[in-house]
Amino acid sequence: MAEPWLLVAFFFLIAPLLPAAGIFVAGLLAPKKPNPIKESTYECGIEVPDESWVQFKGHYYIFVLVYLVFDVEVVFLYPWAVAYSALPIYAVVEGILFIGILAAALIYIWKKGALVWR
Amino acid sequence: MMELDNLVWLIPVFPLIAFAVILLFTTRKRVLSHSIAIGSVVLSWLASMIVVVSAVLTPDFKSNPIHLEIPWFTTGDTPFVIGAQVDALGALGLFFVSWTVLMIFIYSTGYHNFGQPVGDKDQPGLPPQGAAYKEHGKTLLQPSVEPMYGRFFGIASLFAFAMFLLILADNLLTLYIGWEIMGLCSYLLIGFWYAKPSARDAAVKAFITTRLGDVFMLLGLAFLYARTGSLQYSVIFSHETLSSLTSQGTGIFGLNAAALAGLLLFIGVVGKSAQWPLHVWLPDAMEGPTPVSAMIHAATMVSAGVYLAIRIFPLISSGWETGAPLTTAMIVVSSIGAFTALFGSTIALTQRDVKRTLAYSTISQLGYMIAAVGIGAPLIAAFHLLTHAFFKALLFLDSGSVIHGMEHGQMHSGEHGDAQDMFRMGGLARKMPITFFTFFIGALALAGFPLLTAGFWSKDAILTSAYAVPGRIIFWVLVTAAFLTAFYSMRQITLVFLGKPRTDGAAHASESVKSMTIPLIFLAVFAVAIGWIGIPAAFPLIGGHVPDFLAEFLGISAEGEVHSNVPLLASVIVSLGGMLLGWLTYRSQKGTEKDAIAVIRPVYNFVQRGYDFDRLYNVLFVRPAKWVSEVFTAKWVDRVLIDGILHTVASGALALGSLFRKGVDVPVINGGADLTARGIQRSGAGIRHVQTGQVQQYMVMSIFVLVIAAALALVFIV
Amino acid sequence: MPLNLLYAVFIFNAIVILGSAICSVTARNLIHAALWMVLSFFSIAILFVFMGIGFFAVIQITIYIGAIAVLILFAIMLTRRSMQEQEDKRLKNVWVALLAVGGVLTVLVMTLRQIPIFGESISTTQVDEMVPALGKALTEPAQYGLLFELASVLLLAALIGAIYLAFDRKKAEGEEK
Amino acid sequence: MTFWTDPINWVLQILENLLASWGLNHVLSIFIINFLTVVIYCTMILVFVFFLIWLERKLIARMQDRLGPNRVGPWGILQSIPDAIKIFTKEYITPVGVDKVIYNLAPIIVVASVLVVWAIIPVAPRWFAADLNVGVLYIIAVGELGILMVMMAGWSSNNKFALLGAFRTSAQLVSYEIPMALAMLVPVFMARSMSLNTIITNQSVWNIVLAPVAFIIYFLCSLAEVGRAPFDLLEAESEIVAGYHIEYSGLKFGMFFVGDFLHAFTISVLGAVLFLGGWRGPGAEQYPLLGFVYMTVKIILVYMLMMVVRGTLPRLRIDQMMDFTWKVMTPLMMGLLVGMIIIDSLIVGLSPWLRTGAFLAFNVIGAVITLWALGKHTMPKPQEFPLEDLNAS
Amino acid sequence: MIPFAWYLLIAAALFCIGLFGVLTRRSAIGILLGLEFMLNAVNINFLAFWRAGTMQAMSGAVFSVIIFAVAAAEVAVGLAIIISVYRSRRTVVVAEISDLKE
Repeated sequence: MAEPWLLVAFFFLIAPLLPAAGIFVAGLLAPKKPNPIKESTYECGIEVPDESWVQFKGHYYIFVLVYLVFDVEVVFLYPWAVAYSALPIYAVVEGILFIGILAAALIYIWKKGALVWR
Repeated sequence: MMELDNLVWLIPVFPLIAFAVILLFTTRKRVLSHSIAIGSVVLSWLASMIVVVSAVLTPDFKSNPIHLEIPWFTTGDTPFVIGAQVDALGALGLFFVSWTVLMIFIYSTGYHNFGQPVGDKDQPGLPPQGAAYKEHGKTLLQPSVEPMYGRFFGIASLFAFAMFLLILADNLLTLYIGWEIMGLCSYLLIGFWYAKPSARDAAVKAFITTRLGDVFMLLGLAFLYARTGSLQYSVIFSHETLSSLTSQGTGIFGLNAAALAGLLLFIGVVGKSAQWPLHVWLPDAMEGPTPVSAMIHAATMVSAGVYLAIRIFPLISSGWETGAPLTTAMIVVSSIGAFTALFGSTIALTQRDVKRTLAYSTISQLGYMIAAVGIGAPLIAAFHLLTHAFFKALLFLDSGSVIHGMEHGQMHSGEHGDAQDMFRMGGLARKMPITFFTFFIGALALAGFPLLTAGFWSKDAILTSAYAVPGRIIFWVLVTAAFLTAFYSMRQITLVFLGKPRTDGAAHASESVKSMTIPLIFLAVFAVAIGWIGIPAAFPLIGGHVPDFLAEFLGISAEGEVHSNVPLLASVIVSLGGMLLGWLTYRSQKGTEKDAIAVIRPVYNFVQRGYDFDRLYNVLFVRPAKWVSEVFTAKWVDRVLIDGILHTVASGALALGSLFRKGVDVPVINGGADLTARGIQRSGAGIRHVQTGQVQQYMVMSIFVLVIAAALALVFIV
Repeated sequence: MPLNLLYAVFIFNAIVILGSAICSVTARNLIHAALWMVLSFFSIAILFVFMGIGFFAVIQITIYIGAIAVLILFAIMLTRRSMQEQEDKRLKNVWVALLAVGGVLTVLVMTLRQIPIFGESISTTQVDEMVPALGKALTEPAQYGLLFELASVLLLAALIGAIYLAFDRKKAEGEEK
Repeated sequence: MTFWTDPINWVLQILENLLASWGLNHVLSIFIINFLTVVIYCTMILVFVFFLIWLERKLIARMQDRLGPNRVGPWGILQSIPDAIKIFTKEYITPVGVDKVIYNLAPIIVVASVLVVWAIIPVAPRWFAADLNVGVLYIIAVGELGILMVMMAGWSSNNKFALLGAFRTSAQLVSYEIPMALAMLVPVFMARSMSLNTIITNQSVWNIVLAPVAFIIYFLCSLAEVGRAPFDLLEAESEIVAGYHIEYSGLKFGMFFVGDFLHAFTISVLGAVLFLGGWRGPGAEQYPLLGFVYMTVKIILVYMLMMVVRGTLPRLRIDQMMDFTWKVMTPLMMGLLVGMIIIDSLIVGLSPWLRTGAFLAFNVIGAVITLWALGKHTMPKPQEFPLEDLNAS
Repeated sequence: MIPFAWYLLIAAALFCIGLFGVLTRRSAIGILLGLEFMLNAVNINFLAFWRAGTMQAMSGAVFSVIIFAVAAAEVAVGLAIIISVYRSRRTVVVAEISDLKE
C-alpha cells in the first residue's frame, strides 16, 4: 500500500476517535436524571401520538434524483480534465459534447418544472 | 474524399437530432416541430444528393465505394467496428429514400391540416373530427388540425433516421438496428390514432408479424457470425468467405451454409416486405395516416426488405452462375415472390377501399422484386425497387389527397359514409385535376404503360430475365400478375375519377392544398422519367440510342442475355389489354354497391377477405396461443395445481392446529400445545405465502437451470 | 509495510465487506439494510485502494455512497407508511434461495479456478498514471469515445424517464384531488 | 535538512532517531510517529475551533455594533473555554424510540468527515500531508459522507420534524454539490492534475485571477455547504423546528456545531489552496514556515469574507436557494467551463499574459452577462416601491 | 502483493450475497439493494482482472466506469418506478403488485 493512502487510513482511524472520546468523557461528566417527559419525542410541546404517521412529499426526491445523474457525469469529467493536455482535438470536442448533453438534461428538467420547489 | 465521408455519416444524424429535439422540447409547438423535421430532412436530402451525384460522376465507383468506419468498443482484442458505406446499390437507395421521404414530409403538413383551426372535440389518439364554423346561418364543418401534430413529425424523423441508417450500413448488424427501429416506428405510426381499436389491433398485428420474421433474421445473423466471425459486407460477401461457406454443408435440407444463412435472413425479408405467408399485416396497416402508408408501407420500409434481399443475393445464390438451373434457395425465393405477385394482385382486384387496393398492389409488386432476386437478377430488382418506390409513393399520396377531398366534400355536404370506398366516388377528375393527373400517371406506371412510364421498363426487364429462366412457369405467373395489375389500376382510375359522382360527398369534393399537390407533381415527374435511365441496350428500335445509365452504374452485364421479343410483346399486350378491359368493365358503373366482376358472390367475397388468411391464422395460431397462456398456464398449472397443493397443505396444517387446540390442550398442558398449534398455523400461513406466482420464483428456477447447465459444461467440456 | 500485516488488514476488510453485505440482505429494517450497504461499499473502496487504483476508490465513494445510497435512503423513507415501520416478518423461500446461491457460488469458484493467472498476485503500488490514461481512453474517438457519449446519453434518458415517472404522475394525482 | 528548510521532516527525523535509539523496529516506529502526528494534528485542529468561535462572535458583534465576548481573558479570547466546560457538563437526553447506534454515530462521523479532509491539505511546502493524485475528488467524496450522516441524524432521532429537517438539508446540500464540483473542476483543469500539491505549484498565476467566477461560485456553494448565512436554513428556527439535530443535546449537539465551524474553516482552507495559490509566495519554497504564514493569511482572508457575508446578508427562502443553484450557478458554471476549454484550446502557445488576459476577460464578460440577465428577470419592478413611500419614511 | 484469487473470491461471494438478497427480499427496494451488490461484484472483477493484466489496454477500467454509470441509471429509474407504483398501490412489496398476474 502506498504511503499517502496509509496516512489517509490513519486519519480515517483517528478522526472518529477524537469526537467519540469527547462525547464519552462528557457522558461521564454529565448528570443523568432521565424522566419520561424529558425523554418524549419533541413535538413543539404537544403530546406525541404513539404511531406517528408521516408521508413526505416526493419532491425532495426529485432533487436528489437530478443530483445523482449530474454527480455521476461531473465525476466522469474529472479524468478528462486531467488528461486534457494529452488529448487530440476530437477528444476535447467530445468532452464539450458531454457537457452539452448534461446541459440538455438540465434544460429538460427545467422546462419540465421539476426544479420548482413546492 | 474526406468531406464526402463526413457528409455520409451526417445524413442519418440530422433526422435523429430532429427526433430528439422535437419529442423532448417542441411537441406542443406545431410550426417549430414541422420546420425542424422538414429542415433536418432537407439537410439530409442535400447531403445524399451530393453523395449520389459524386458517386455517379466517379468513373470506377463500383470498384471503390465510399467506406468509412470507426471502432465502437473493444471486447478483449477484437474491436467491434461500425461504419457507413455507399456503393452503387446504396447510392440508388439513398436517391429514392431521400426524395420520397422529403416529399412525404412536405405532404404531411398539408395532410394533417396545418393552418386549420383546432377542432372542438378533437382529442389526441383520434383523427381530427373537424371544426364547426357558421356560414350564412347553418353550422358547417371544416377540417381541423391533427391534435398530435408535433409527435407525428418526431416519430417520422426517427423513422427517416432508421431508414438512412439501414441504407448506409456497412454491416448486417447496423442494418438490423435500423431495421428494428423502423419496426418500432411503423408500430407507433400505424397505431398513431391509438384511440381507434382497429388502429391499435393493426399496430400490434404488424409488430408481431414482422417480429416473427425478425427472429429468424436474428438467427441468420448469429449463424453467419458464428461461421464467419464478422458481419461486414466486405467480409461476408468476399469470394473466399462465400466459397468457404458454400463448401460447408448443414444438415438441413441439404442446404449449404451460405444458402441456409441466406434463407434465414430471407424470412426476415418475408416478414418486413409482406410476402406470403407473412403478408397479413400490410393491408391492416392502412389504418395509419396516409403519409405513413406511403412512407412506410410503400416507399421505404417494405422496400428495405427487398434491399436486404438484394444485399444477401450472394448468399442466396451461392454456388450458382448465370445460365445454370436455380439452386434450392433461389427456387424457394423466386416461387414465394412469384406466388405473392399473383396472389396480391388477385386480392387487389376485389378491394373496394382505395388504400387497401394499393396495399395489395404493393404486396404483389414487392413479390415481383423478390421473384427477380430469386431468378438471379438482383440489380433489375433494384431497378424495379427504384421505380416502384416513386410511383407507389405517388399513388398513396394521391389516394390520401382523394380521401381528403372526399372527407372535405362529406363535411361540406353533411353526408356520412366511408370516405375511402371507391364505389362512393367517381367523377373526381373535374373536382381535383392535379390529383387526377398525377394519379393517372402513377397508375399508368403501375400498369406498365409501354415506353412512356417507369413501371414499364423495370417490369419489362424483370419479365425478360424471367423469360431467360429455363422452364418458364415463373415468367407466365408474372405475366398474369402484370395483366391483373393493369386491370385493377385502370379499375381504380375509372371508379375514382371518371364517370359521374355517385354520392354527393363526391360531388362536393375539392382539390387539396398546395403543400399536398406540389409533392405529387414532383413524384409524378419521377414516376415517368426515372424509367428512362434503364433502357436496355438490346431493346428494339430505341435501344442503344439512349445510353443505359443504370446498367453501367450498377454494372449489369447487358451483353449476357439475348433480348427476345416474347416478354416485350407480352408486357405490352397485358398492360394495354388489362387497362382497356378495366376501363370497359367499370366505365358505366352505377350505384355504390355492386361490383361488375363479382360474378360469383362467394368467391368474390372469399377473395376480398384476402383468401381468409386472417381467419386461418386466427384459428391456427392466435386462439391456441391465447388458450395456452390464459387457460392452461394461468388456470390449470398456476391456480389449480400449485395453489391447490399449497392450499391443501396450509389448510391441513390449520385444521391440525385447531384440532390440537380443541382436542388436546384445553384440559392438558396448555402452553406447549398452544405453541405447537401456533407454530403449525404459522408454518401453514408461511407455506401459503411462498406461492405468490411472481418473478423471484421464476428467477430461482432459471438459476437452477443455469447452475446445472454450467456444472455440466464444466464437467464435460472443460 | 510488512506483508503479514497487510494480509491481516486485507482479510479484515474482506470480512467487513462480506459481513456487512450479509447483514444488509438479511436486515429486517430497510434503512439498516441500506446503511449496511453503505458500510460494505466503503470497504469495497478500501479494496480498490489495495488494488492500487485510488481513483476508483474515490468514485466508488462519490457515486455509490454519496449519490446512490442517499437516493435509496430517500426512496425508503418516502415509501414508508409510518415512522417506525419494519420491513415485514420473514424473508421468502430462504432455503431454496440458499440452495440456488450455493450452486451459483460453487459453479463460479469452479470456473474461476480454470483461469490461468489464478495463482498470481497483484501489487498494491498506486498506479497514478492511470487517471490521465483513463481520461484519454474515455474520450478518444479511436478508443471508447462513442461508449462514453452513449453512457452520458443513457444517463440523460434515465434522468428523463425517472423524472417523468416520479414527477408527472404526482402532478396528475394532484389534479385529481 | 535543518529546521528552517524543512521543519516537519526535521522533527519527524528527530522523533524517529529517538525511537530507534530505544530499539524499536523501524516499521513500528514509523507507525507510532504517524499515529502521534495525526493525533496531535487533529487535536490542534479541533482546539483551533474554539478560537474560530471566539473570532466569529467577536467580529459579528463588531459588525452589529456590539462588544461581543469581552469578560474572560483579554478581549474575551478565552470565552470559548467556559462555554466548552458548560456544554461538556450538560446532560444527554436520549428520546424514546431513537435508533441508538446511528443516533450516536451521526455526530461523530459529521466531525470526522471534516477532519479527514485535512489528511491531504498541504498547508506548507514539504508538509507531511498525503499527496493523493485524486485529491479534489477525495474532498468531494468525503464531503458527501457528511451529507449521509446528516440524513442519519435526522432519521435516527425518530422525530418527524428532525426527519423533515434532514430532508430539506440534504436536498439543499446535494443541490449545491453540483456547481461546487464543477467549480473545483476549474483548478483541476488548469493544473491538469487533481493532486493539491500540483495544483498549488502550478498556480504561477492564481486561479482566482484566471477564473474569478469559478471562485465566487465555489465560495457561495461552500457557504451553502456549511449552512452559513445567507444559506443557514439548516437551523432556520422560524421555518423548521431546529433542523435535523433537534433531538440532540449536550456535546452530541455541540459536535454538529463543531463540525459546522470546522467545515467552514476547512472550506476556506480549500479555497485558499485551490484558488489563491495555497502557500505560494516569495521565499516560501526555501522557508516552509514563510509559506505557512502566507497560507494562514490567505485562509483568514477567505474566512473573514465568509463572516462578512454572514454578518450582512439576510436569509434566503429555500425555493430561492434551489433556484439559485440549479438555474443560475449550474448553467453558468457549465458555460464557463466550456468557454474556458475552448479559449484554452484556441490560444495554445500564447504568452502567459495574453492567456491570463483572455481568461479574465471571458470570466468578466460571463459574469456581467449573468448579472444582467439576473437583474432582468429577478429584480423587483420599480413600481413595486413607489418613491413617495421612501420619502414618507 | 495480494493474491489475485482473493479478489475474485470476494467478488464471487459478494455476487452470491447480492443474488440471495434479490431472491429473498419482499420489498422492491430490498431487491434493488441486492442488485447493487451484484453490480459491485462485477466491478471488482473487472478492475481486478484489468489490474492483474498489463494495464496497457484500458478496457477493464473503462467498462467499470460505464458500470458506474449504468448502476446510477438503474437506481434512478428503478426507484422512480417503485415510487410511482407506491403512489398508486400504497405498497412496495413485490408480491402485492400483481396486476400483470391476473
